[in-house]
Amino acid sequence: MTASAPATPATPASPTASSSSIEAFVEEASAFLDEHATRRPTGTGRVVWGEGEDRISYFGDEPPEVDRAKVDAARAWQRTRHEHGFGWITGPTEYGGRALSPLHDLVYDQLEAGYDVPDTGVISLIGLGMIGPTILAHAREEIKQRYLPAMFRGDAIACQLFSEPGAGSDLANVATRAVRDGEEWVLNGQKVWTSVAHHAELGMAVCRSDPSQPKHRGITAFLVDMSLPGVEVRPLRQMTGGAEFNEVFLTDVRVPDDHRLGEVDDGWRVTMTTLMSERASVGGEGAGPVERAVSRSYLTAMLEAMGLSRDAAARRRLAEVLADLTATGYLNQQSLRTLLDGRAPGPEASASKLMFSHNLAAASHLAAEMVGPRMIAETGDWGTFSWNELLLGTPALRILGGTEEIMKNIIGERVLGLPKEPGTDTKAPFRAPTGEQS
Amino acid sequence: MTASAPATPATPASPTASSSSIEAFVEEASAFLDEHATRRPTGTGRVVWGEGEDRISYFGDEPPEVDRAKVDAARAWQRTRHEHGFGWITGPTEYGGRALSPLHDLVYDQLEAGYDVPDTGVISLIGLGMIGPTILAHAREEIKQRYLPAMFRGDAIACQLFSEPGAGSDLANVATRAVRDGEEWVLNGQKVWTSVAHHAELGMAVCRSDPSQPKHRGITAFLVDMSLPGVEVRPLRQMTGGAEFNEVFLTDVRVPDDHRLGEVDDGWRVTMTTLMSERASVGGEGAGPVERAVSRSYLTAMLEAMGLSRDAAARRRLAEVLADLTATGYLNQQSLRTLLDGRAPGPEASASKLMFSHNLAAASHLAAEMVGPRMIAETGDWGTFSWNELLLGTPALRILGGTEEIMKNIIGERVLGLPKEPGTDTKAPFRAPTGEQS
Amino acid sequence: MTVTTTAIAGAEELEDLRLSVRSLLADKSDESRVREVMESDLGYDASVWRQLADQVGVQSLAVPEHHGGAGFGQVELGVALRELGRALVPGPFFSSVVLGAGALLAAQDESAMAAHLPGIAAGTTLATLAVIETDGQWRTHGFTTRAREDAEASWTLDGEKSLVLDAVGADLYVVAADTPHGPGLFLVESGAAGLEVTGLRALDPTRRVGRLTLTGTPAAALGRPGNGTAALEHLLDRATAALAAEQVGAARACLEMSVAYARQRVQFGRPIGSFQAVKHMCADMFTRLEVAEAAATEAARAVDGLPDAPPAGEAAAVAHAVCSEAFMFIAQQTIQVHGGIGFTWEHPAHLYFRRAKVSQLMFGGPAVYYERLLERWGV
Amino acid sequence: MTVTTTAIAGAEELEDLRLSVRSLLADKSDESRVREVMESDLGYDASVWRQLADQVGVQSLAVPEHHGGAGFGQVELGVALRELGRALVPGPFFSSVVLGAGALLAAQDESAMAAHLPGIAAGTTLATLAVIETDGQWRTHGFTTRAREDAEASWTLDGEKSLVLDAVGADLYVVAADTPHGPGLFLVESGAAGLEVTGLRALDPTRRVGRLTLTGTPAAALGRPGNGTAALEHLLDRATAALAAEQVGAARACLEMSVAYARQRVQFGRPIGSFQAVKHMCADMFTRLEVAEAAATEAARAVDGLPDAPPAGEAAAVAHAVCSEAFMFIAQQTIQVHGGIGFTWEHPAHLYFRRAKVSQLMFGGPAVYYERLLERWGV
Repeated sequence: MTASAPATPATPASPTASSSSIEAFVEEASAFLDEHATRRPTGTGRVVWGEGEDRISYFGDEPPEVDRAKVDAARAWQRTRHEHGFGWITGPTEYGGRALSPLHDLVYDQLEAGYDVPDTGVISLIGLGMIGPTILAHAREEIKQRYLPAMFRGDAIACQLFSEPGAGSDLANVATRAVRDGEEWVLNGQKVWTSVAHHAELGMAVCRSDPSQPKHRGITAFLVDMSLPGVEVRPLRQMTGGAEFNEVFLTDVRVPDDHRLGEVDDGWRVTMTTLMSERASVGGEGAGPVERAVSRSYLTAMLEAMGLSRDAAARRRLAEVLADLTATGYLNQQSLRTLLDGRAPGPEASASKLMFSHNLAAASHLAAEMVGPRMIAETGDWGTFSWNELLLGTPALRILGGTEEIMKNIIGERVLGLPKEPGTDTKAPFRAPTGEQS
Repeated sequence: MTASAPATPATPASPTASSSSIEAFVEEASAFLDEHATRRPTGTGRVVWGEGEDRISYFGDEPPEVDRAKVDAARAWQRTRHEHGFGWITGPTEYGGRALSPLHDLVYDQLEAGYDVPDTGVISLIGLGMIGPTILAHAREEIKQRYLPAMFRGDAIACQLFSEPGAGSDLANVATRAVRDGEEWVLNGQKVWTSVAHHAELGMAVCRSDPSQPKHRGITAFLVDMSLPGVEVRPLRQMTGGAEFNEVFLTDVRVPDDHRLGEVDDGWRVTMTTLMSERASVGGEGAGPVERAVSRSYLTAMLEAMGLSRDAAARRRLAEVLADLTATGYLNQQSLRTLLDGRAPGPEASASKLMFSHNLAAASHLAAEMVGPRMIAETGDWGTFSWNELLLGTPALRILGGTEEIMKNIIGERVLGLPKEPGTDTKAPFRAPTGEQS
Repeated sequence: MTVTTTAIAGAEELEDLRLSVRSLLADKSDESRVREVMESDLGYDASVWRQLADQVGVQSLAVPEHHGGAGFGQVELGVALRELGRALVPGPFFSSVVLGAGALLAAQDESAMAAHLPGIAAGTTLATLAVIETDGQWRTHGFTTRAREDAEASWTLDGEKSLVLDAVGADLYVVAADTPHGPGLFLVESGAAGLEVTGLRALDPTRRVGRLTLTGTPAAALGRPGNGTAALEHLLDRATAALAAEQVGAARACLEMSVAYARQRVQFGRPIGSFQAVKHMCADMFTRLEVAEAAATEAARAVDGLPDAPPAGEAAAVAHAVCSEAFMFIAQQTIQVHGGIGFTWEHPAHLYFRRAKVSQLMFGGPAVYYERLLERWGV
Repeated sequence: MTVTTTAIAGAEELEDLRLSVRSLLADKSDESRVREVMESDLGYDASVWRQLADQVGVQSLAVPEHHGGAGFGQVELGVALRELGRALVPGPFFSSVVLGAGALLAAQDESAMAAHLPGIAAGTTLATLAVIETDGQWRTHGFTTRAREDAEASWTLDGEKSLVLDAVGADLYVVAADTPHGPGLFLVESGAAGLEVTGLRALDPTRRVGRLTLTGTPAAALGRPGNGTAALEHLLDRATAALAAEQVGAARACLEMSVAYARQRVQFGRPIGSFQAVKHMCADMFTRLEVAEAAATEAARAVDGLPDAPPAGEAAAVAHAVCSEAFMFIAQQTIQVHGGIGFTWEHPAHLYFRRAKVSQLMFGGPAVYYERLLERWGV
């Protein structure tokens, strides 16, 4: 038996619903991809110890010029997609979409995974995946026409301006003020943990419009042009040493009322629809450096390279990690199969997210143990010190995009139907948090 | 280096406070023990695989006649102690005590641990350790004179009548009613999880005397003669198969008012003083079958007997268990040293209790893994199926005497000073739980 | 459900099967009935056994059609085993239907299959598998039980087999023994000369265990003597995939029971499920169960050789490890969620706990299943 | 505190020592200063190093009096190391005071001790230990670095030593090398011929690491050539007991920081420490810390040979395992309690996380320390 990574299906599995149109779509998409991209060699999962790039980083953590080049490549590929009708497969035709089903979208993703194309996560994860649908659902017609085509053409990257120093797990605690002034709103406040903001043309800002109402009310959401005066983006350095995130300071930023998303004081509902898409999109698999390292192929090659092939203790720990990793892969495959069958996905996505961070943390600590003292400094040996990047990145996976504690509340309450904690601050009027909170 | 269990000091370590009187006491106690008991051979920690009793049970789980004989032996030894002035070392002389310091008490325990004497836990853990002090603090003079000497002579075993089906973690939720009728109180209700009740002459019952008050008030405590009409003790079979605990049904039990402990409606405070002593006494070490099996000597003999001496995986897991076990032993030794130095013990007792159940569970699962399939049925092989008793007993350690969750609340709030959860039922009048609670 | 003759059941048929088994068990094998029969002499309810055979055909599901079965595979069997595990139904399902029939299939001995599979499928023949010996180790070669062939090419067995599921009452024993050609599997019929069968006190009262002593006991070779290791390895994939289904069925019952209790039990004026300590315990149980469920499902699909499934050896070994750990964890936490009541004999939690430990250990335990997983990958 | 000449400090003296170190560090080596010096060329604050030597005598605590030290033991050193760990003070304390002085003491070479211990005790000589080689393994024999003796009985070393703490800037290197008589320890002075010292990029910026290349480098034998394994094993007990003290000091800082944050940070209208998820996380951290603290304390007492202490080999190995696991666990949970802020570069949590991982691995890591624990017991 050859040691290869668990297979990701390169072709969609038995698409039952409207299969004739799907078949034509597969043919069209394959022709497009064959023309504009290179097919990934099969069996790339195989790791030969000491060969290939020695970076195992969950976060970018790259020099700004490298980062910028990747974003440019992403924009270019998104534009190519868009020009050939694959930029927004499910979108309405009046905004440049193809008006096809989510199944077509999924099938395209599956097909594209077989090709070597630029990673467009910087555009798609937040902008197209979460803010696009929010604009579609909650913005005025002229705003949709102005921004949606630009976003799906790769010209406008969008970011979330949600979290604040005082509003982390308790997102409804936002204190950034939005005060109406005629046909404009004046925004003041500080946002934090905004990924992509340093590349973004657009932001979706969640603001406090009426502090006298209970905290889930009195919130209004806006689309903010990031080039407006008063918008300042500062990189936020995370514990890995890189700066994947930003702080965004809003100082007397004047946003036209037509950039409002949804009704005045109804922004919490708007935000919820945005977040619904997030929970599902996090925790997926990819083909990046982390997926390459946290794999059976890499870890078994590592076992051998570290001279531990016959060490029962190391084998046991490796087997524990691989069992969870492989089973989580099965879970993800089954979710995908469910989607491809045209059925609604179950609550397994939240389990998958928790397992994802568990697996990455377990793998990085196991790797550290296999590496031993060479993990404490860069000796130049391939596949040793490089694990630090992942090791230092994994704590974030338990926090960002909803802490594990919040995820478990959601599973407990929404999936299992357990009662909420008695609320203490949902009825009282919101008061903007004061300075002593950090 | 010989494989022996972590040493328990057979002689007290440097008792600094009032050391001359202590020295005389040590001499006296040693003489008493030499005369009435046999010194335990040193090095009894050594386990020879296949030798000795093959029972690894945390709970008694023994046939009633064996159980009864052990209780008789305990009573007899307590009487002998009492007759020679060691029955109640710290007690007031007017009730048969010696009026010596807690340090003398501890020193005696340490000395006695070096001798082979009957286990008096059935008398001392709850009765002498917890209910005796409560009577001393809260009972009327005539009650003290009537019961305390009998208890410390081994004639009266006392039990707690605290928990109820609806009052587990939330002990203040007791629904057993106490209604005053002239100079008597009429008790009605059901108590549960009462260990020792089937041997007890006395019980301390916590009852609801005024349901119109908030739940921590309106509680009154009583001393109940277990031979009174209306007291019915039924064994409660636990998951191990044995019946270490009881349910106690109180039906129109008439208790004289002079058997009340503390003031009317002030029983919660009385109960708290009783429980304070409990938290400290649980989690100690002994020389019973569990301590013999969950030890370095036994587990390493087992590793060898199971042919795993050179199996790195089994060794690693064994080492993890032994590291925690040994370190917990150090923690307990240090607490003891603190006490012997005459200083107040710190919050380490709660950590020790959590570690105790963790260690026993870890050891029993490790043992099950080492034993393998022979754990699924009694094949007659020594040291294999017998681990079931402990395996099935350990879940209780995370629950009885306060669940782990309650222990962690206590550590969080009382030791670390974290805020309590906002209370929802401490102010409202108590309403007796209705039938739908189980 | 009427068992059809197609080889792969659709989603609707699977759901029908699940409901048939569940409603029959809810009717005839609820907890009080399980407790009654687990302490009876026979150890299970013969009428439930019959009804599962006659009304649903559980025993026949995975037996090929030409041997009297329904011709379905592991996926369909898994649906039924989830329900049997959920209700902790005592009886020789696992021993006869999974291990007995599985061994006959794994050994690929056409005449033995023709002779015995119809009876197993009908529930009239009870088969079981005897592999483990007095040292308690699960192995696929190196048996101390010896098979000897006499001049007339008939075989006799000598040795002792321990920890045999449902040994007492079985009609047919598949016994692993060493031969001069290597390990082999042999058929021994109940009542054979020199065969002694003893029941043992078992950890799980819903899963009986016994011992066989074989003294010059006549036996029939099952397949080619020498094929024993290969047949057992193959059987192990099927058996652990089946066990995984049973484990997740039982684990799901534990989670549902815990969640129901956490919603209803009030302490400190609130349902305990509103406390994060309990809520997160349940969420952790859910997470482990979802992963285990996925592993069990994938193992069944793999054993059935579905086109987009992983290799059977990998998926079965992954499921064996993941479902064993998950069920043990969930069974433990079920007691914790229930507090004192969960620790009583009268509460079902301990029966699941016992089953979880037995399931985890019956094919060797963690040391064996983790190592086996690596071996399946050639690591 | 004025260092006295008694060999065992009383509880009050220990408390004085603790307060002296803590207040000096609070004054001179707060977090912002630590961040400043950890990115400086030197990597530590030379004036803090001097003040700790001159005002408190930390460097001299465990050095015998007749070699210019205070003559205290591991218990007293542990008190100081807890504070240094708590404040993550960069500097050659561990390398020079624990490993350098420790190696000289372990090798029992009187003339070497007389020559170098006074300087180490005064903080004027910086020593360090070079054991690990290019394969990254911690070992006590089987070195590829070779020591050769010439006709005049003087030694030269050839080889490469990796992952040497505070290699750059050290005055004196204790180097483990193989000799024809077995493993030995050798002293190499900075600036020696054929000695090349290179700094490496380290995981923990408060704990610098480097590499030595030795090419015909003149060296002095430390103790009897051939005694290297015994000396290193002995040193390992002292060093891991010292490390344990540093680990629990740092872990306690993490717990205190977490508890303070959980009390003050409000989400959902309540301090997050009132939620059981956070409260129980802190309680678990506390529990692991209490056990680790006990292990560290016992290891120091054991190394000092106190009458009621366990054997040093046992207690040091237990403390090494338990404190390594506890600190790693606590450092991780500290980030989790702090949420997003705990994951920023500006928050100290990651510095503790880095220190925890380095501490766990610097003497080989879990595989090594668990096995070593069993070996210490003869298992």
